[in-house]
Amino acid sequence: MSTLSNSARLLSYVDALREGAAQEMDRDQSVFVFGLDVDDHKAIQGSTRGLLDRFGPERVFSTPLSEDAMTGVAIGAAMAGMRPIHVHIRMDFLMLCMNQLVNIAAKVHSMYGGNVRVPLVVRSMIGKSWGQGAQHSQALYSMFMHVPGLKVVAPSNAFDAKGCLIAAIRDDNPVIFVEHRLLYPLEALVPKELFVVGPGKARVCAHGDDITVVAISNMVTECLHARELLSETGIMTEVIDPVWLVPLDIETILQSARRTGRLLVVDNAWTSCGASAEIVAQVAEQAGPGAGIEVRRIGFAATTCPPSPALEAAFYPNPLTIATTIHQMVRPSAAPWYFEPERVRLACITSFRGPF
Amino acid sequence: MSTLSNSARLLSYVDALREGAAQEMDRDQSVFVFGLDVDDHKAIQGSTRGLLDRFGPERVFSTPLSEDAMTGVAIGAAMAGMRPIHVHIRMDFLMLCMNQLVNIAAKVHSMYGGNVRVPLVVRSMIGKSWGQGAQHSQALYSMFMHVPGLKVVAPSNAFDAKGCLIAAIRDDNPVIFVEHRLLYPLEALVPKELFVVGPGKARVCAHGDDITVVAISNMVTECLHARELLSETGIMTEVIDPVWLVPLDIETILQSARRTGRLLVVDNAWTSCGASAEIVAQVAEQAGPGAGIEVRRIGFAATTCPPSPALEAAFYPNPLTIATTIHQMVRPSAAPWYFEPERVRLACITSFRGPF
Amino acid sequence: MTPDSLATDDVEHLYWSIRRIRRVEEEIARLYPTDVIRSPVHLSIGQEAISVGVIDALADDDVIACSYRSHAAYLAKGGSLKAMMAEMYGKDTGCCRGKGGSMHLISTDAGVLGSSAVVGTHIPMAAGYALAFKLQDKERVGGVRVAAVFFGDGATEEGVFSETINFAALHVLPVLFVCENNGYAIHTPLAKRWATGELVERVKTYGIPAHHVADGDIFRIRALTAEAVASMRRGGGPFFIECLTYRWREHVGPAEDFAAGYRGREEMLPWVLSDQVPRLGAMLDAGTRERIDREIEREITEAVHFAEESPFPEIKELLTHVHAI
Amino acid sequence: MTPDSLATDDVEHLYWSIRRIRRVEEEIARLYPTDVIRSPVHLSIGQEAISVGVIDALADDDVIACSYRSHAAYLAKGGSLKAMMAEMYGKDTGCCRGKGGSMHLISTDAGVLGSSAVVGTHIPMAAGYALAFKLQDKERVGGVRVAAVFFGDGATEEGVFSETINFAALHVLPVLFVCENNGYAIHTPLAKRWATGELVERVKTYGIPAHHVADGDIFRIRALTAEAVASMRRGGGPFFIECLTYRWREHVGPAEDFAAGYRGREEMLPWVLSDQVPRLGAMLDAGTRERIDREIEREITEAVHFAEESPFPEIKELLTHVHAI
Ligand SMILES: Cc1ncc(C[n+]2csc(CCOP(=O)(O)OP(=O)(O)O)c2C)c(N)n1
Ligand SMILES: Cc1ncc(C[n+]2csc(CCOP(=O)(O)OP(=O)(O)O)c2C)c(N)n1
Ligand SMILES: [Mg+2]
Ligand SMILES: [Mg+2]
Repeated sequence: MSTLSNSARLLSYVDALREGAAQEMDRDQSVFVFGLDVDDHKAIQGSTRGLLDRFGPERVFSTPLSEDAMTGVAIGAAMAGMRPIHVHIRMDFLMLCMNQLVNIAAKVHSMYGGNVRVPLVVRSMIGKSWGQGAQHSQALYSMFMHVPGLKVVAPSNAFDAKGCLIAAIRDDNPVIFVEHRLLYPLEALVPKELFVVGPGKARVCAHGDDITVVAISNMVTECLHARELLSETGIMTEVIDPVWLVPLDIETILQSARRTGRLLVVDNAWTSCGASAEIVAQVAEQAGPGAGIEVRRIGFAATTCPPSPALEAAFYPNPLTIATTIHQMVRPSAAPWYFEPERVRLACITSFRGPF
Repeated sequence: MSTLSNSARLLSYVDALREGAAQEMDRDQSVFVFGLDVDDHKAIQGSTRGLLDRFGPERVFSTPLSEDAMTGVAIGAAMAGMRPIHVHIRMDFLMLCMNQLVNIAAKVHSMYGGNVRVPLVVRSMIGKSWGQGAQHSQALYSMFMHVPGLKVVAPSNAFDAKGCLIAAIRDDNPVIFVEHRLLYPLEALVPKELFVVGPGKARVCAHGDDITVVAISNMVTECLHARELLSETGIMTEVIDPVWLVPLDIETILQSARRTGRLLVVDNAWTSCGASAEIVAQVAEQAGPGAGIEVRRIGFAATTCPPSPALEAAFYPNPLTIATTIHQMVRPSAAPWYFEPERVRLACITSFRGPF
Repeated sequence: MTPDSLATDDVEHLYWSIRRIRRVEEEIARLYPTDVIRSPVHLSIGQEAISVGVIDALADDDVIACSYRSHAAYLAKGGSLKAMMAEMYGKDTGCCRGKGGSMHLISTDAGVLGSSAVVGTHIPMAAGYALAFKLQDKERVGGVRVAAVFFGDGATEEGVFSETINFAALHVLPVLFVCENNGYAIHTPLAKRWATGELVERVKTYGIPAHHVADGDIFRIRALTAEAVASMRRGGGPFFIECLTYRWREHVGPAEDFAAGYRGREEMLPWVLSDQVPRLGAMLDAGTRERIDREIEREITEAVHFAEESPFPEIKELLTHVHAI
Repeated sequence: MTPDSLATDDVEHLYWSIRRIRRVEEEIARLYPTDVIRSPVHLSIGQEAISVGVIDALADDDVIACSYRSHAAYLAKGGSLKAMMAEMYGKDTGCCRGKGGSMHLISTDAGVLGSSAVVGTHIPMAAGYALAFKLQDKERVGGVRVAAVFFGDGATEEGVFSETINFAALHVLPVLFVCENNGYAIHTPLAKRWATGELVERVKTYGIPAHHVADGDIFRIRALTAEAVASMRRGGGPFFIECLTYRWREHVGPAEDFAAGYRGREEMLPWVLSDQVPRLGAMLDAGTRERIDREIEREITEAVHFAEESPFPEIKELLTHVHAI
């Protein structure tokens, strides 16, 4: 990762989130963390662990089940000079907050002519696997990408989790901070000190000349596995993580896609009007037909997420389906590649075990 | 329009909505209309006028200001065999209904394995002009296009208003029915009898070989004006109205764009992750670089809608900006065309006068 | 409350119903660590008397709506045990064909509307059913069907609860609101969520008859429901019952969680002592009880077997049921 | 209520404030048909005593939040009339620089948080301010600042209202809830929206002191607010006042609407008789009153002139303020 300091050590995504919040709370009295169950022993799967002990119940507290009002409270507190972090254990529950997020948070800076600011972070987690099912598995960030005034970030690794969270907290705008349940245990080298991974810069995670793969959130991991799988074919995949979806660093993607001539966006969400649609559309518009770029999207199957294991597996892109798609795009006339089952199995392993 | 019968006569969009609802209510006892202020003398700008007198307060009633619960009530009633039409005077207010629409209406048929159906119509109107401002002007349909299980339709003329409304009422799925305030007074030939304009068929509103313009909702009118303006340049614009956004008839668009080599999507909404992104992305994916199609999107300015007249005018695409964009795309090396101000003025006239 | 007016048959039925639920969930808990059920389970163990008591006073064609903690109500209402077990296992024979999971049980045959995992969402859904019944059942012999909705203490904090209560009262809807107040939303106690405990008083301000049952007495719950249903059948409006209760296991998952620190085992004790399962059992003679117990065990074994043997849905099922056709 | 303890200065101020609001809105109504104001206006004419009475008991650095019907509260709290008028005209000198319009007045200087056109959205916003004050004002000389929020009867039907009330009571927040119950939401009367009228009783079930003011008496409203504020300054929790009132004009727009049929002019009569503007005026001597009236007219003329003369925002302003930087 770009700005590794000497202090970096292996840290999990969940611990990186926790550390980032704790350090910012230390630095800035106006930061507080609230939301359903942030202060219980499960501590949002560990991501808020220890904050209550350290900062007390005025700055770390659970709330009634009232997501709509709590979002309004967060906005009001932010306008009054605080920097709330409002936490939701599932992104699906943001549907209860839409009125406040879309009609208020996104708009007040603009509609009041710059008179107020909403330095608010809305953390939420995308659920996956173990039969989470229809209402605990959605990744609805494209709805927020649609509305001017919001920022959206979806860190895919522990380093970015910490750096983006700090950047989000310091941002004077409402930031929709998108986490993924399956990323929580994954480790990366993360500096001990405070640092920011600021808006508007994509990360090239792996270089390659044959195809540009833009991967979002958890799909970064999946795409890197797919890249691995493909190494035996000689196909070199460039994997780009946009990190911030709004503002979006389309330049990095465009440059890469111009070079490789192929763009595959692998989203961790439905494709229709999704982040993948936006990225493909921007590239198609800006590169123009002259650039001759082939584009493709994959994401969630266009249906409600089923809990039954076999269906659930088929619902998501995985390293094999991604690798197969890449292979098709790069070598359209070749026979479909046969990936050795044991390697596929290893690439597709996820360690998550329920209930949640 | 395609299926004009002898009975057709000029009818305004608002009266077409009203007539469609009344005829379906006559035909089918399970249809009822409810929502804030459907039964007052303004009757949702006339679109529910007379229904109360004709069908009584059990089938036509206003509600408390409780959009969230009322959406749940509509879903429950629909599951129980009724066919509710839930009306909202502004699309912005659907943000209060997101939990029920996204987490319940879109999902129950699928997550209950086909055991239940939700034949629900959610009518809402996009506001425009007269300083509606930030919270009364949004066109948020792409959010619904993102979620499998919902259908979305945005009729652009009186004929489709009636035909689509009837199709939506008869559909066994939740249909987000998108209206536009400025279309209400516009007239078209509309058959007296019941007819449907069913899901999944786009309408070619005007033929042309130079460029394909896909126009949504009110932008159909604006694009037809733009096409007129351009007639003096000799540019022949094909204007396509998708009518139904989900399911989307991409074939008609693709065929046209392949022929013209140029696709401009003019949306009546923000472009980021919008319907325009989806349409451009699908065309780019499916046509491939070999088709050499140039693509472009225009829509709302990427900011909150301002009420001040000058800013408000600049917020929206209009016949002049559309025509200019088309001209640029078709004749990129020509000098920008000069459109005679009086003709532009006539093309851009809108008759709407407030307060609402 | 003593069940003076109850026939032995009634007690037998109640015992069978509650004991069956208890045993099914214990069996789920036993199976869970083997990973055959890969879906989050929210057990009702300790809370069953509410579902059983309420539903015993409903008619077959009345309906119920539930949260994710729905096993008890689903079974009490007559949902198929086999279809439930198969659903837990993610099988094609499940009540949602493997597309719902533990949190989304449904039985249109038995009048189980469907359970929802987003807290509170099913409350207005029940009111919507009640609205439909009011319109559809004008001429119905026997009166209007009724919708009962079960929800937790936490659900009452969601705005949609207040909205629905007001609407139901305003439109005189035949809907019975049943709050299963187990004192916790996940691990967060009432004290961190409710400004006061005056829920029943609050509901009364909407003009809704509202009752508080503090001791989990199944006969009291049943009697209150019977009163409510009798009134609603004749066109009466909504009715509200808040039942205190206690969740014996963890919020989600099969185990106890008193070691977690957020609550002490002593809280559970009074509820164990007043547990309605042995209470009802003791009202039967030993022979009857044993016969019922045996039947239950056999049914459970069969249901588990059914779930095990059933096929998973085929992959092509992934894209069915997106839209109703 | 008689204002025994009031100094003449206080009455003068109240009269000035209420009369000024009335006259400003009458002027807006007069101008409106000329289309210089191209923004939907929701006039408070007839309801001003609530804003004036409440706000007179607040301190300058207390804050208020309002709905789209916010002209009265904005002016009473000290928002600039010129900036308001310019905003109505869509001018760059408007309080939102032409980006808000009539429904979104704001004055951070005067403690007007901003008005929202989506019903009820500003209620939790006020609670959020109160939460911030509670954290920020621990050591503050003079005690905690207070947030007052004005909303209509319709807004209490939105779930967010109940949610906010519970949260404010639970966290003992210094927020004053003021319901301006004018009996209608647009054209729909209470009878079609409220199951009962027991709003005050309902709020009390949250442990919140709640009062009902049926007669629009500005002194009573002021006194209740003073009591609430005194308690909140010292760390007391929320307070609720429901004030009956009457909207004299149409819901949106400048005209009367008694011909529309949804309400009769006779409903308005008692409110005209108890109108607080002449009542306050009569408490002053004629000379003082006329001086105040003249000042008001001059200020209005100047403000309209200011709005007329001000420039529209430049087109490049369209894309400023998307994100705070
Ligand atoms: C809208 C929403 N917010 C949060 C959650 C996460 N969640 C699941 S269960 C639960 C607690 C619900 O408590 P209660 O209503 O008392 O029901 P209980 O689990 O005690 O039966 C919460 C907060 C959710 N599922 N839905
Ligand atoms: C959430 C929402 N739903 C509907 C509307 C449309 N609407 C605007 S004002 C209004 C009535 C509000 O009534 P009330 O709260 O009593 O305020 P009043 O206008 O009487 O001051 C409605 C329904 C809206 N702006 N926001
Ligand atoms: Mg509970
Ligand atoms: Mg009102």
